[in-house]
Amino acid sequence: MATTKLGFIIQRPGYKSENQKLALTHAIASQSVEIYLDDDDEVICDVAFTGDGVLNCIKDQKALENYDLSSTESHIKMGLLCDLNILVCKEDLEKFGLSKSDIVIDAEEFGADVEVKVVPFEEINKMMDDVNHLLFF
Amino acid sequence: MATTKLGFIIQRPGYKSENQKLALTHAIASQSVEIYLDDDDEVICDVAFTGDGVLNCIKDQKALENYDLSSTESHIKMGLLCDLNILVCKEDLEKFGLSKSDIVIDAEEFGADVEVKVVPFEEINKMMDDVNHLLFF
Amino acid sequence: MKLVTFVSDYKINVDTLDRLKPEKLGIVLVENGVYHATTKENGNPSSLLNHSADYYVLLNDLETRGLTADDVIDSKVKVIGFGDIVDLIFNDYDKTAWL
Amino acid sequence: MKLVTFVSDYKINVDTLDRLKPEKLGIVLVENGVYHATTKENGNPSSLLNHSADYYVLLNDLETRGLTADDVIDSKVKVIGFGDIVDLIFNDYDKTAWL
Amino acid sequence: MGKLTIGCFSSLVGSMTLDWAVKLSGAAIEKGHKVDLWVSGNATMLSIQDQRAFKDYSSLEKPLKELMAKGLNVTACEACAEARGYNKDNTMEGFKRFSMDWYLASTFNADRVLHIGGE
Amino acid sequence: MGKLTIGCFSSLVGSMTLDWAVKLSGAAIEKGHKVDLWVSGNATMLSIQDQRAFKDYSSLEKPLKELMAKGLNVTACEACAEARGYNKDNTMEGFKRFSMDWYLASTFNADRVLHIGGE
Repeated sequence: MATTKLGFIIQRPGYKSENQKLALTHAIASQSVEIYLDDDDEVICDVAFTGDGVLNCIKDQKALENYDLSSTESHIKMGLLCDLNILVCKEDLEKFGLSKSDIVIDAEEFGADVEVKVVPFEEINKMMDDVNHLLFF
Repeated sequence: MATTKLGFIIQRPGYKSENQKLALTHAIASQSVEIYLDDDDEVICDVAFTGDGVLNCIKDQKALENYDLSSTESHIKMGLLCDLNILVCKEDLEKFGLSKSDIVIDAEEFGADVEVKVVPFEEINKMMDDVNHLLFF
Repeated sequence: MKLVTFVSDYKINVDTLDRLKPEKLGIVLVENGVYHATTKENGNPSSLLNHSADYYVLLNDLETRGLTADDVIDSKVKVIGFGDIVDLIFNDYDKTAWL
Repeated sequence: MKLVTFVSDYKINVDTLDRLKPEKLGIVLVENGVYHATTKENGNPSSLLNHSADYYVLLNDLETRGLTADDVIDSKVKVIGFGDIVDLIFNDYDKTAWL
Repeated sequence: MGKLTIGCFSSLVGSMTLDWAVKLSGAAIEKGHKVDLWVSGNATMLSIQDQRAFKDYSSLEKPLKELMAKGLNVTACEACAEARGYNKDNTMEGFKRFSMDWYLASTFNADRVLHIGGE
Repeated sequence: MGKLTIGCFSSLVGSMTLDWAVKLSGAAIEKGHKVDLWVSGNATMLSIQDQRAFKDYSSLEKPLKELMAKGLNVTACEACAEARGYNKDNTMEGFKRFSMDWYLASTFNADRVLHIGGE
């Protein structure tokens, strides 16, 4: 049994590029990766929002209403439903004057058990140390 | 007889986007636009490099040798061959410590009669005032 | 000239706006440019709001990003729709620039 | 970690490089990132060169833009090829980041 | 009523810049203006038929066809399309393909031009 | 010798980022490494057959086929491709199409991963 850990770092605001959403859909794909792997082998994906990337987490995104397109918010919630470890940089939120109440924290309506974690950058640094490979977006 | 004048402003360095080259190929297309217009009607395109865009003008670009791709330099020369009015911002060249000898100035080898003009931004501003429409790249 | 410019990024990588000298300038914040209307960094509003210009921000692009008219921090920025952009282009300005 | 980062833009729109704390850091200048190795603005070299890191610049991307090894303004920046990048990735660092 | 020529060169397809340009075209047509839309570079991607509509991806075939029915004139740069393998056979019905001079000709009698080329 | 997994999500096709990724793949294969190349988002454009080779546009079909003959493993994200109208029928021979989990699986036993997603 072996585990490969990947760290997805989202550093830029979304919508003008689809990369932020693709980061989440790729991380969510860790749920089905076992079809390619031996029994008990796995790939685990952690996701962190840093810098301007934390703007992706502002809640009540009306992308569907305005552009008929699913929102980054809905992708974050889907990630929670899949038990992804999703981190948001505390210092960057504070820089923008944002607090926990402004951003997506849970996906209770979908029955997700885990929540988005607002953490100091130091903890994101630790995650980056821990994983096998980094993927910056 | 009527003339529409367009101003193409190239503000960014090239290669990472093809837009800078497309600006030049579109400006060059003014040579064949008469097939769509009445006799004596015409579209005239002026091109100006400003800001980081002046880096597109550095000479001896070896894109063909390294990536099998025609260079932005060759597109500028083709523009001269088509008698386009091509301006480069003097202040921006100076900011980068570049002089006339570092950049593409003529296309004598193709038999072009006109040269690239290094001019103060003031003159590019005047060009922008004069044209009917602006296209920023 | 009367120039209406469109700013679609939050991090701007050109200095063109600082150098243009139109007789009338409009700045329309669209796509990720809308953050200039709503977001302070370390308490400071975006320096993009310092131009002598008429300012507009597109409601659709605010809402898409989880923002509303109430989040606009400076009352000089008018919240508008796509139809208003069409009117600005045709009625209030003679040239456009997407920066 | 030992991290090799790739910088492919001249105007950088993320601050990540300022915040990473790897035990060993490599910075490879590629695509339009090569201008950081060659270009001064108002006489000042790029602040990207101020990190405590090993610096590299890709010759192919210099040449494509009309630049040569002689245009590199700081001798701490080593001029390399694609094969050298492969060796850096496999032999000198354990993680990569394209910023 | 006037004529608006929009050029979109944005490589940022899959972004929302093309969505934005299509929305603006719709708003202008709604107000009775004539609109020409030129796509060049990677924006020629807009011209391909049978794009599958997922909610996770921008899907513009439907709104585009509705606007074309209302008079939107939309043309892709032929060379930019061919270079990407987008040929006549996989081009959406009603989507024109011409050389770059078409765009310049469209600006000739346009009252306003909005060129989205920044990147 | 090791295994390098390269992921390219760059919307900047028609730019040189895909050219760059293909060059790096070639250099790694030259040195005896195994290379998986995953393209997602707009980079799936790389998978289309019959891209016309003009010198004015990046043209990667030829170098890609040469590298595939030398063992390069190249796969496009199926959903990203379908959303753009790039379907099975117009995919280059030898170019695979899978779900996103293929990329993660490729990283599982990769010695190094270079993910080009910045934008």
